[in-house]
Amino acid sequence: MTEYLSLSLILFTIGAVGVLVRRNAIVVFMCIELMLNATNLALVAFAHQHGNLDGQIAAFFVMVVAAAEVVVGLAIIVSIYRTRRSASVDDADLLKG
Amino acid sequence: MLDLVWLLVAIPLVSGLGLLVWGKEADAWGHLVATVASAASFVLGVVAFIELAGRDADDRSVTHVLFTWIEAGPFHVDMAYHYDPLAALFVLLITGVGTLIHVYSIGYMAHDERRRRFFCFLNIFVAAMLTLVLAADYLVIFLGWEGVGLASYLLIGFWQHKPSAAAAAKKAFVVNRVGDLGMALAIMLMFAQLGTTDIASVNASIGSASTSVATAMGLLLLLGACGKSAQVPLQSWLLDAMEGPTPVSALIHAATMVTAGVYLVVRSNGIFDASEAARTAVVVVGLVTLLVGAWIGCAKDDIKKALAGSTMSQIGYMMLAAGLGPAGYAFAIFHLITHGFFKANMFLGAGSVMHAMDDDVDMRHYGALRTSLPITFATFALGYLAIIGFPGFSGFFSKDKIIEAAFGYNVWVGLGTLLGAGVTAFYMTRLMMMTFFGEKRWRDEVHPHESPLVMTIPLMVLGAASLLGGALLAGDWIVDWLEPVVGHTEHHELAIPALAMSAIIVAVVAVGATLAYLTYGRRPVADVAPLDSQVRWPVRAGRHEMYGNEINEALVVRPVQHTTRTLVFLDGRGIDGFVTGLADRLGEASQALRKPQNGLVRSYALGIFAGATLVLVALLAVTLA
Amino acid sequence: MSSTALLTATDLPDIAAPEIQYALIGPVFIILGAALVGIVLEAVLPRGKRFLPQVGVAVVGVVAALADTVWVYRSLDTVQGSSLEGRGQVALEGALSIDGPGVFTWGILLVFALLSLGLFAERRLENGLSPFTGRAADAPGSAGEAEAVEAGLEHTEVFPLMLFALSGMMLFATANDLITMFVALEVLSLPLYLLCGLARRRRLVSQEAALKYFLLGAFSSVFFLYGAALAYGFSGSFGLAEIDLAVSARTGDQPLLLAAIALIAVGMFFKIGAAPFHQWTPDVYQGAPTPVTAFMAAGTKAAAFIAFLRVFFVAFGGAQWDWRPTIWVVAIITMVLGALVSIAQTDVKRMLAYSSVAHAGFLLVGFAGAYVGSAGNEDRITSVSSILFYLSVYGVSSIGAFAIVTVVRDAGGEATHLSRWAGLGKESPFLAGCFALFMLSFAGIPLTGGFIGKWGIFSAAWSGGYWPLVVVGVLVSAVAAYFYVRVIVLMFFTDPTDAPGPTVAAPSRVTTVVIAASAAATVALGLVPGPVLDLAQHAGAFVR
Amino acid sequence: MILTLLAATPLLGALVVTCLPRGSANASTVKAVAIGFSALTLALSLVVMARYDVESGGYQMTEKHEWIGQLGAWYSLGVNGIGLVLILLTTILVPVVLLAAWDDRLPGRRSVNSYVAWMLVLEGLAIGVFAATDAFLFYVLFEATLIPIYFLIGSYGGPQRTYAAVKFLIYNLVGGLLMLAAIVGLYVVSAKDGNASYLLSDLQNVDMSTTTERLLFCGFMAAFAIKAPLFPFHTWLPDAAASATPGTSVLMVSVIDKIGTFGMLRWCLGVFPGASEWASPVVITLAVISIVYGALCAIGQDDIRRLVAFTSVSHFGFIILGIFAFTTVSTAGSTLYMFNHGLSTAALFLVTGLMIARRGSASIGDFGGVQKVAPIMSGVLLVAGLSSLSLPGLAPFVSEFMVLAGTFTRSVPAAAVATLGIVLAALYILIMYAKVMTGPLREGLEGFRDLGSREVAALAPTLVLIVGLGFYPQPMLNVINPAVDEVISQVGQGDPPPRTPVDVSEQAKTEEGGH
Repeated sequence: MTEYLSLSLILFTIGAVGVLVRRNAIVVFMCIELMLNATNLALVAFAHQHGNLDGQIAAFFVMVVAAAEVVVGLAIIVSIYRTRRSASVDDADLLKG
Repeated sequence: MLDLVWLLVAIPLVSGLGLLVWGKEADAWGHLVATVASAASFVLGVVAFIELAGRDADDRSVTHVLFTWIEAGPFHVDMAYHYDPLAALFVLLITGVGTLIHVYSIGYMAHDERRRRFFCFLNIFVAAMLTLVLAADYLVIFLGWEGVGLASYLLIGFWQHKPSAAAAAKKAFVVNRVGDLGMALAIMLMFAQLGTTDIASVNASIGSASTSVATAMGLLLLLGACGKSAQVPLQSWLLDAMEGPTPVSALIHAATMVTAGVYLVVRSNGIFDASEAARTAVVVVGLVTLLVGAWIGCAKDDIKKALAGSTMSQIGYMMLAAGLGPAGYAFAIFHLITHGFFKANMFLGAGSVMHAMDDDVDMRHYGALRTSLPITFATFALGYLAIIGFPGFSGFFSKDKIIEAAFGYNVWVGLGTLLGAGVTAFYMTRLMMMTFFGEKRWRDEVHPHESPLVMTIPLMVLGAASLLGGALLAGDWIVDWLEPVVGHTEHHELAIPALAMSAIIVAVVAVGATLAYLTYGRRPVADVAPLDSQVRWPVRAGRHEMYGNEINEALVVRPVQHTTRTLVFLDGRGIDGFVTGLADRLGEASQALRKPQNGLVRSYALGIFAGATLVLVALLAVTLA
Repeated sequence: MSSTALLTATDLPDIAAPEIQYALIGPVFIILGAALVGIVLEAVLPRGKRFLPQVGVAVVGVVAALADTVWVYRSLDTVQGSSLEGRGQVALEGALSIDGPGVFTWGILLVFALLSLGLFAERRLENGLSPFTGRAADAPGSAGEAEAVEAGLEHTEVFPLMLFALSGMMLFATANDLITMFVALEVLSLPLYLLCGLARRRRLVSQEAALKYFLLGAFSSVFFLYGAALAYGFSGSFGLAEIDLAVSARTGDQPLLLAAIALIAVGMFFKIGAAPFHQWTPDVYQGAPTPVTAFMAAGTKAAAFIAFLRVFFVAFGGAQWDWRPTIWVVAIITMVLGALVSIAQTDVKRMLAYSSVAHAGFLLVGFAGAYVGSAGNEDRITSVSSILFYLSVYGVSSIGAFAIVTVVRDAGGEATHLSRWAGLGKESPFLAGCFALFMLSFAGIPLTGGFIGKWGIFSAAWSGGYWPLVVVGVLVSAVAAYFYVRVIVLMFFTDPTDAPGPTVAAPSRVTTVVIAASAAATVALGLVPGPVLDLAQHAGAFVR
Repeated sequence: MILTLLAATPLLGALVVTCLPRGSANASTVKAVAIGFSALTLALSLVVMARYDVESGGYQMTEKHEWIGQLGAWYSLGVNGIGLVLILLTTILVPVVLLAAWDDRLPGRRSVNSYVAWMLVLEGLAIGVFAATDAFLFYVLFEATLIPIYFLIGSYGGPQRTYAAVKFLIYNLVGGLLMLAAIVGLYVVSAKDGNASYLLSDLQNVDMSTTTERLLFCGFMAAFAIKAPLFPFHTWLPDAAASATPGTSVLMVSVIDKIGTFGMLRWCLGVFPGASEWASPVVITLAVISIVYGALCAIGQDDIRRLVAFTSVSHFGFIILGIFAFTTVSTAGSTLYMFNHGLSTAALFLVTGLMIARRGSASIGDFGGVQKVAPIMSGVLLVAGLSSLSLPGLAPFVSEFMVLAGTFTRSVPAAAVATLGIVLAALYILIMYAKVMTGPLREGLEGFRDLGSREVAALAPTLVLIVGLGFYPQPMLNVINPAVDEVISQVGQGDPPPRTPVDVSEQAKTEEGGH
């Protein structure tokens, strides 16, 4: 049990660190997906621990949401890429102060 | 009639304010109205006096409430007058001398374009001074007290275009305010201690309060009296006040207003009777002022300032007498009245001389005026003889009594007054010699001529009064007259007979006069004053008014200026600087806090991540704590 | 989806059809329906003819939903709560809680949406075109973009998108379990991400805003989700009521609970824009098309705050002594930071964004008080009712302020730099007067709604025993007032520096109505707040 | 109803004035209409004064309607003697100010419509503040008065107007917001046991712990001390006064700042008597510092308007001193002082304002010898100045002396130091007068115009009242006394009895004086 949770936590942290250190918007986005999946792992593990299905069902919801997020996210990233010819998040710093 | 005493105040007040508001149309006749108003007051005063005198001795007092001035909680002040023998004498002095000076001013101010206003102010002064002496409540006295101060301010600074006049007026008012501070505190003390500020009640019941209260009250009143009467240490304004037109100097700064301090002490006899310490303080102040004033009078070449020094000195006599308690009250008032006559006389005479000399006040430019100005000379001489105490003249009687009483009180004080008498003779003789005798030292284009009748008639009347004023003492009349007010006078038995005492005084006076004659009558007088460095220190000190201004400057004026500048600076930089500094700091903090907002998504994400960690830690910390 | 029995393969239960209280959830359905109709319209109508029907559908939908919301609110049943009575019931198998605060929030969300729709539909300012880009696929400055402008192309999808976001907000405000809440959060966020990138002018920053909002929004919602997972791990359920039982019983693993609280709080803090999770706010508010900013500022904050309150008061109410100090601290940081940084801003939209951060801080003050009322003293202002009122006032004033931003323009579009606003008072006293009014309301000056709002949250905080927080709050208000006042100075007391002052473009009647209505509401809420305050107060407690 | 009518009349006037056509051609009409409305308000206030029954005292002409039920806020109005006096002051000064402001030159292309409209708005709000008997209503109106002044300074003032306006607003807002915290606390305290209510009558009976009472008191006091202004919270006033038009300064200092001292009387003493007593040593100390400090700073000013502002700091010190001495004498004195100071400062600000407008400079150094060319102006300045230095016979003397006498019975040192103020007052007024009016005429002042008849007409009422009330303040005191007695008994303090009281019967016997 603890192992699953630990793995989930590690994945989550990896994802989070990835968001913080990677520059490419796509990779950043993938890291967020990784964090979502880490959550899914935790949900499923907890579902098993509590012996009910709520966690598993929730995981399905999360997957659907993640898919929707991909659609929207990629649209935004692509349109920015078309404009700037760059997918680096560090280039988008017009708004500051 | 005694119910109508308020008219005494109302007539000059209405006349003064009315003329002021009336405007330019009144320029032609305003001075006449003002003079008539003053004269009307005098007539009323005489009628009232006669009626009062016609009453029994223990019925000579009328208190009349006009209306309630202030009432709140336990604080109750009536606008009321109290007409009694003391007030009656003052009324006569004020309105009598006042009217004469009004008349005199018609001539003296004839060519001043603002003459109407001058008469307005004179009227207002008369009204305020009458308020002061008729008041039945200390707060009403205070009303008159500051009222005369205002009139004095307006009249000293009448020639406002002269910066020196404006400065002198300001100084007079401010120094008087210091005295008023004492008076105000005294009134507050009365209210706090006795629950009333009614003069009669306060003086009647002060005995039941502790002596220290009476002492405090007496000292505070004395401070007020010092301010108004130019007694040390608040003397410095009087000499500067000579910037005002000469009739003003005569009326306000010689005959009436400056004696208000003496009036206050005599009027508050209950308080001073209850405190030995306060009386002693009055005596000391009087004695010191007496000598200082005389000293200054010896050294001044400005005829008005010499007379002003003399005024200080003479008021010192009165103050000293008042400080002697029941033994001296009546004599203080007696001297006050005779002084009112002869000093007004001499000031007006000096005005006449100045009139002749194109407003030059330097006695070194005079000399030998007795022939050019015979009437002025004659009347001035009467005043002169009166002030030095020439036997038979009014001053002889009044000063004599004070010196006697002083000896009865304390030998040293007596000696001081005696010395004062000698010095008085010296400086007055000096003044006479320099002005009317000796060589002509006139400046070019000065052609002295006698003043018109409208000016000389008042001189004659006052000269006669200077001569005859001593009659008031006939049969101890004034002592008996004032007894209902100040109480019974005990007779001090002196170690030597009164006649011998008088002889000694006359001798001292003779010595003083002779010395002056030898110095200024026999020898030529330089028409330019020797420089400070050429004269000995007593003269230098006298010329500098005993360094009173310098002392004030060092002890009060400069510290206040310094404090003011410091405070203004601190207010801007310190208090306001703190506030604006706070605002600036906020602005800086704002700029600094903008830095993390660098536009980079990853750093924002880091913020979220770090924030999440912090929230987690905080929650754990709270739970564990 | 609460299920307690252990399920095995051989013991399949009868699966009962879920009970759906259509009547209660009507407003949400209406909005969702209108959004779907909008999509259908996109499919069936030719490009040039879509605009008016889309606006019509959206407006009708919102108005109908609003009417239904009123009806729902009136028909809520009274439920006796532990301390204060509530109104409403749990619906949709426990997924939603249709209660007083929730329905009240629906009401204000719909009003905000209606007002924002006015700005969405404004076509006069851009020479007959909507404020959204004609063809989002074209790169800014490209030939395609010019061509699209030439052809008068418009993205009419913004209306369904906005309705979807609105439905997400409504669900968010009433979600009664964490998964519904998560889904609602995404439903409200995803359309907004898109809308942010659709500005007609300054498309580069608009896209950048979309990217930032999207990445950070996704990032933060993962935190929320992980928190939800941990809460599930702690209690065995996503339902707020069930979590509450577990929390109150103090059975489970305490660190797990604390972690759940922390992570859920992070997601919520992000949405309401509390420091230090606020950094997206200024960038996104500035970059997004102003109508979207207006809608987002008013709507998201309201929905997120109510959801936040619901989770913490219902699910974690038993642990309030653990989380209140944290809220306390975050409230102070947020207020101070928002107010301070505003001072140095030179862009109106950015300044309003920081001001919204400061307002999040003020709202958190009321939250930290966590005063839920006491029996027998029903009339006393609670945290929930004060926050509801504050949100109403803030939302209306915000929309009004942003509406004015859309109107003050120069050749390059909206003139958002503050220096361009100098002398606006002379140029257009009405607009400047309204803007000044909104600023005064934000500053909490009496006779405006903002004042009553401030009063409410401060009294809730004080009732909760946090008077020092109130003192900090008022002092920060003074700092905040400084920059609001500065705008007034600029508009009324300063003469324009460079020769051409700001041009106030003549807006269509819609925008004018929006501005006037917002201003009227701001004043009305200040003068006679009674009715709205009464509604907020009678919303009662959350129903679990 | 009459109080609502009284407050609404100027507001209506403001509305009418705003609707009148703008432009210089219509300026005279606009001003005349504004003056008409303010005169109507004055007439109404005289009706209120006449209808007020002095014998029964207390709050009269009360109105009470529920306003915001949830908050316990009532639209509740009523006047007692204190409120009445201040309402009268307001209604007297507004027409005076409007008349005196006839020739004010407004900067830029600002319209006179909004200028006079803001003034009328201010009048209406001020009347509301003085009549409010509900803490919430009071607070709302109190804060609302900031806005008209803010615009009056910021739009129509001198070169530094923006800075001054913002400083004024923020300063007062800080105080106001601290008071808001206390208002909120008051609600919590009053809601704790039963129904929340902001009514003064209810608040006076609310139980609160000592600590709470003190905290709430501090909140109220912060606002009032800044408003009044009390040292060291005064630095906004000189800046504001130096930048505002004379009319604005008058309304600000003579009327609106009075809300501070009025608030102390009605709310601090009325609702938090215990805490007021607890704080009185500190407040009295600050008040005494204000008196001396304000006066010393006034002496050192070169800008005439700043000088007048600092004199007000000093005078407000007296007012606050009297209030916190808790004697009927000093408190009645303070109340009367509020009225008298209003008149005297109005006269001073208006006449110096006219001087400054003519010279185009507010620096004392730019004047000299004006008396010669403008004797009437000089006379008016002198009377106004003398009233400011509390010359007996002019109205402020009575009130100042009552404050001092009352304080003396409570605290001799405080009264003694405060009395120093009378010397310093002579200095700041007379030095200024001497520099400006006396001496040789300064170059560039040859064409200096004396007061015109309209200006004299504007100033005359204040001067007449200053002189009249100096000799016969009793009409005001009769109104004030019952209200003050009520406040003082609320605080649970009375006048300390004289140590050695004089028996009245004895007084009659000893009429003759002597021993």
